[in-house]
Amino acid sequence: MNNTKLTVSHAPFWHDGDNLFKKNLNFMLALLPAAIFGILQFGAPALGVMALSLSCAMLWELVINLVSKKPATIGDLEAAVIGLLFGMMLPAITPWWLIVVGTFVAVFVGKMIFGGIGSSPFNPTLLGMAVLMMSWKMFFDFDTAYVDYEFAFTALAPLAAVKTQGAAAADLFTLGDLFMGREVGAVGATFGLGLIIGGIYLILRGYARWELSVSFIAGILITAFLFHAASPQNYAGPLFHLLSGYTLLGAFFLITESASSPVNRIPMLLYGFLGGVVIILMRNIGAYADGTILAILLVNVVSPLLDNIRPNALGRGMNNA
Amino acid sequence: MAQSLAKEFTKGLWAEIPPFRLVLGLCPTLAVTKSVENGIGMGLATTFVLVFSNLLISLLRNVIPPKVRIACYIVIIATFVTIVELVMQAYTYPLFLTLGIFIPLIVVNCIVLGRAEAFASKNTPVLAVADGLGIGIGFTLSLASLGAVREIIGAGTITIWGGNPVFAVGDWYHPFSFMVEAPGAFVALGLMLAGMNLIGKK
Amino acid sequence: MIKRSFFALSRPRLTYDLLEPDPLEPQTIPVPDLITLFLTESIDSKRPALIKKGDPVEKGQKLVLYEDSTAYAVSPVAGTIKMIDSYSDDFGAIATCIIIAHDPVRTSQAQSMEMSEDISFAAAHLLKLPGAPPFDILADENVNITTIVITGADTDLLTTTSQYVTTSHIRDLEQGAKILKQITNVSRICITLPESLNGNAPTASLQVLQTGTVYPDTLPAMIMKDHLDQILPAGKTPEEMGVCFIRAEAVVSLARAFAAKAYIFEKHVTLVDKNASRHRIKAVIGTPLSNIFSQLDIQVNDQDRIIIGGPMRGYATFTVHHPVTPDMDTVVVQDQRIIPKISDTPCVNCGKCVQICPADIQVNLLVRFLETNQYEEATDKYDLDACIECGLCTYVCTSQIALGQYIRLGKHELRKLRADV
Amino acid sequence: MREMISMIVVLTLLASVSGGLLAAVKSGTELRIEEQVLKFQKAPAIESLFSDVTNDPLKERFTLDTGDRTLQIFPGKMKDGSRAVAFETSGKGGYGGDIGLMVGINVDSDQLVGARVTTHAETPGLGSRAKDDLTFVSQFNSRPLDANLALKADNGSIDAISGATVTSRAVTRAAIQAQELYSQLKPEILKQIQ
Amino acid sequence: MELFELAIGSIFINNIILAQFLGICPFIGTSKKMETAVGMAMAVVFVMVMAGMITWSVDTFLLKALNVEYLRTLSFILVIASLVQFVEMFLKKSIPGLYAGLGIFLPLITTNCAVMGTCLLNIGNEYDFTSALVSAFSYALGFGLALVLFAGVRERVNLGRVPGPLQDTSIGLITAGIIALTFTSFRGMV
Repeated sequence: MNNTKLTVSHAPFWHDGDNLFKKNLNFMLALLPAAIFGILQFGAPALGVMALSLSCAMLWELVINLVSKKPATIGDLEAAVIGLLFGMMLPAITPWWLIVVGTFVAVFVGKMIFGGIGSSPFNPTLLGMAVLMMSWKMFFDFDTAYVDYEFAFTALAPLAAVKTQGAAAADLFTLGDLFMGREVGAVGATFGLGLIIGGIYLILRGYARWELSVSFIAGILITAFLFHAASPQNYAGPLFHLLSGYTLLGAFFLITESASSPVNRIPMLLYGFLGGVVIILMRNIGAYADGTILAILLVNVVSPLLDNIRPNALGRGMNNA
Repeated sequence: MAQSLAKEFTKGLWAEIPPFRLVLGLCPTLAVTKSVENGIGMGLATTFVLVFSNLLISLLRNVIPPKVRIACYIVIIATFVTIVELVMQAYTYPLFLTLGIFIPLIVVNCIVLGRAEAFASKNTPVLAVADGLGIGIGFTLSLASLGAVREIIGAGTITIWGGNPVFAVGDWYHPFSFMVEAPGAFVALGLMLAGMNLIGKK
Repeated sequence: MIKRSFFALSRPRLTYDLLEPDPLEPQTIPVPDLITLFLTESIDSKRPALIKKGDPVEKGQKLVLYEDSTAYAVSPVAGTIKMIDSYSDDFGAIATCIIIAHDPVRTSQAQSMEMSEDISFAAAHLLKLPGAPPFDILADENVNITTIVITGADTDLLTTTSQYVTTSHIRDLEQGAKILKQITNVSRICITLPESLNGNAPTASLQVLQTGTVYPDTLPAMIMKDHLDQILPAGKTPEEMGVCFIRAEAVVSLARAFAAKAYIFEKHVTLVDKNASRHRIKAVIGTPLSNIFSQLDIQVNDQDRIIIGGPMRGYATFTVHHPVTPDMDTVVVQDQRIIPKISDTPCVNCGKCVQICPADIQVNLLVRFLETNQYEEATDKYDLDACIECGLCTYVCTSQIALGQYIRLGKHELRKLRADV
Repeated sequence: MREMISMIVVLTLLASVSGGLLAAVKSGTELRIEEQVLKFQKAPAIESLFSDVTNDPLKERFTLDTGDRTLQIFPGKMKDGSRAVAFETSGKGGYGGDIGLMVGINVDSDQLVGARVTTHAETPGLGSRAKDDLTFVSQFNSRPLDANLALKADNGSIDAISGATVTSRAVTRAAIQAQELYSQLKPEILKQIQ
Repeated sequence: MELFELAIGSIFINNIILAQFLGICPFIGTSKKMETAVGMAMAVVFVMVMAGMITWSVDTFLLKALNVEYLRTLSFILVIASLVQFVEMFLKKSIPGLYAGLGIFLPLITTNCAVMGTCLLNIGNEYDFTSALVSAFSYALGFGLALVLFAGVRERVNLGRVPGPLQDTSIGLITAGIIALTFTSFRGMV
């Protein structure tokens, strides 16, 4: 027993078996209904966009791992989720180089330079999107993206239509159409029903926090309702806002991204609500048609401050009592 | 003497090149580097102020009472800044317009006051001029290189002087205009700083 | 092993194992040939040792290394000292182990003791009774204990030792509590019991605290909060707040030692094997685990993990030669295939740890400070010292970070830092 | 005390030397600065406004006194024979400073020829559209002099640049100022361009 | 209402740090810890409002009256430098509590180009006194807001595993850039 180390490790020795791979796999699973619908609606190009985006994101991460001589981390599927989400936020006829650059920005600037998974204070997918939209706004115009398509419904991007033509344009789209994805938009963001099903699945499985989604949706509905009530001819109704653009994707898959959101209940509720409010402000009085991307990034910035609202730990501050 | 002169001059070009090694003077660095031309213009204006204020402060270093030295430095620097401002207005008007408020703000550029306090007030005029020139040219090079990176990626062109690009990538290139916007300035400088750290380590 | 439930909207609940319906009578392990005893003092070769290799020892003899040592062991058998050696304990602390070759012929004559109803006597002689009673703390004049809590409810999962001892030795327990009261002069003595054990509870002189069945309801800090209306201040021990926790088995052994006027050596242990089936054994303190395993026909391979204490709060050892110690309630053998992976992934901020933490600690931020070795900041801002070490955060961690390990190490480093100042 | 005196003396000397030096540089560059301003700020706007004049408005410029300042007036002779003048006004309240607006007015028909933004320092992408994107300023083209040139939001007739109301408002203020100045100065202008 | 728009615009849309690139040095320098960030933010609000009022008066009643506008840079920097000195002495004597909090930040403000920049912007925009006051106050608020938000994020970033060459200032600048990106959200709101 000469100098034998008897105690080799400490408890706990149990684990609930959850890990990042499972978490991210479930995330992708939850995205599937909307993604498949996108392929059915927009055809092979949509599949191409999502596949290229997913593989590019993983490839970039692998390349960065190799260059920086770190162990490969694509096994946790985080990059795959970033890639898939990124692809789902693009129109079906996005040029390939845009996806290559965008996933690089998302993975490199959004994630790897902060130290990889969990270290980035911003949502990598959204960061990539925001940078791209700032540079190449014209490729995100859904109205021009689908000129070669024939649709059995109004081929106008709902939010852009409302922005340019006023709230009356909202009547072109019935809520049922928006709900069932009968609108043009990003390949993975149009199918409201699928996104809601996926989101509820994630929440029930405990991979997304209901506080974030619910407060986010509440923020959108309440703010949009107030605008609509004040001036129905200028501002579209709350449900229109909820079902159009990236809103639902944001509510269930973007604002719930864990590394950039708070963890306590009250901050989560405030965070989501603030995000919802900012989105509607941007749509109704700001310069953007769909503010989801920047609004969520903006609340990402506020998240560390919100995290200061927290319960006192057991026995904290009683040392001198 | 010649050796130390060369040393004071060259340190500003690499070992203490602002803003990469001396993290000072970030505001003009970020604000004016949309193009190489602006970077060079800003850099030269700053160099002018640096050299002359260093010279004068070094000359007067035994006359200036220590208690009011900062006030004296500020008066001297502000004088040269105003001269630069007027001269640029008279001879390079378009550049003056693009650099705008950042020309009078050379007066609060930490690099200038920092060199005055840390170097010129303790050294002979010749060394002070060498130091000012080195740091100034280093600053100009930094601004020009950052401007080059941002301009070529963000606009697909390189403009050295006079407003007309000397090089353009071509029509096939969709400019990554994020780089010439405000956020891109921060990100580009941050990445270049990281690059310098990487080189410096080796 | 417990797995994450498919639906995980709310936080997971881990429940304690209960004695009923199967109390599981103990199986006695014969006294082995070699006995290993631990001493929490390191060997100093410069000083004259009182004991050395080859010395004969009697059953019940107090073994002390040096003249002024306070640490001691009590030999459970008569025999000869075969070896005295060092081993490294928690966080590299060096301690000593003594191996005694058992002489079965001499063992039968146990040394009789003159029992004195005095706390300093108990601290000097009875510390190593099965259940490891904290008489040293009770004897310390600087510590003012006003309440003693006997833990009849087990503190960790999988184990039922305390419940078994409590229900099967009610009379001894009551007698022990009486002695305890006499020697300590503490008027308030309580006992914790799982809600379901009401029927068999000792009632006469003890205040019963009915504990819940969800982990970590029976941890000292939780007992104080839920039943004694005392919030344990961060960084303080229960003893500093006047509450002393003592195992039910320690109280029982105390009573039996007084009754027999001799030392008691038989320790009850709950053993959970690789198939998760439970055994209860009774073995002499110092019995190597290998003896128990061979007696019960349990195969332990090199890569399997032997956990001493429960799965949430214990520690692991890879050697089967680890002996039964006075405070060892539980041994869990974990098959190598189900040992949870520990990964180097950073925290992804999923918040499950914060959700489940019974002490409301911001574990997600705490771990960032611990990873960067900022222990002072971790304590000042993120309550390192409020942690009650229940292990739940590690249990749920999506990134599979060894949070428990980090926190213990952090507390240890912090103690060192503060001791240096 | 000596220290005190030397402090005051040095500071005073420095300040006066610097003041003198600056005054000298200022007077040396004054004329040239004026030329530069004319060349780079006003000339492009005038050329764009008077695209079909037969004379050189820059050379024929004259100044008028409006009471609180002097105004440079650039006369233009259109190809169709009508006469116009251009002068610059400024609208307060942009984000990055005043907005300079060169307004052209046809003296014979009392109609606006148009307006061009000369100086601004507005948010790139939005406010700067006032200068770069001519659709906004082209709303002033051929408006009668008595038209209400305020923004629609202010009960006028001009559409604001979406998302840049403040900048747009500054531009309309400059235009309205031009209307007022013109009606005040019209007799003198007529006298000058005869 | 116009003043309100001016305030909102100055705080969010034309944020002095994130859109105008003024005051970056103290922004990077004092944002490593939340406490220093809050201290700096308060000091800037304090000095900027006073400097805004004084420089406006100096410019209107002295420089413009005497027609020596070319002395603006010189006189402004002297006003700010002596103001900072004066505030420092005043606080030290009269409000030691506040001085303990702001003291170490005050000297840094002399070379904070946000202060000088705001004063020059006010004059360049030909604001009247009220507008100049509102603009100075809201630019200062915008400075404080950006600084505090940035400090929160930066504390978090510095706890992460940032790769070696990117650590500290480098990643700080990139983070600041992304915050500047998020602030473009407010574009067009007034």
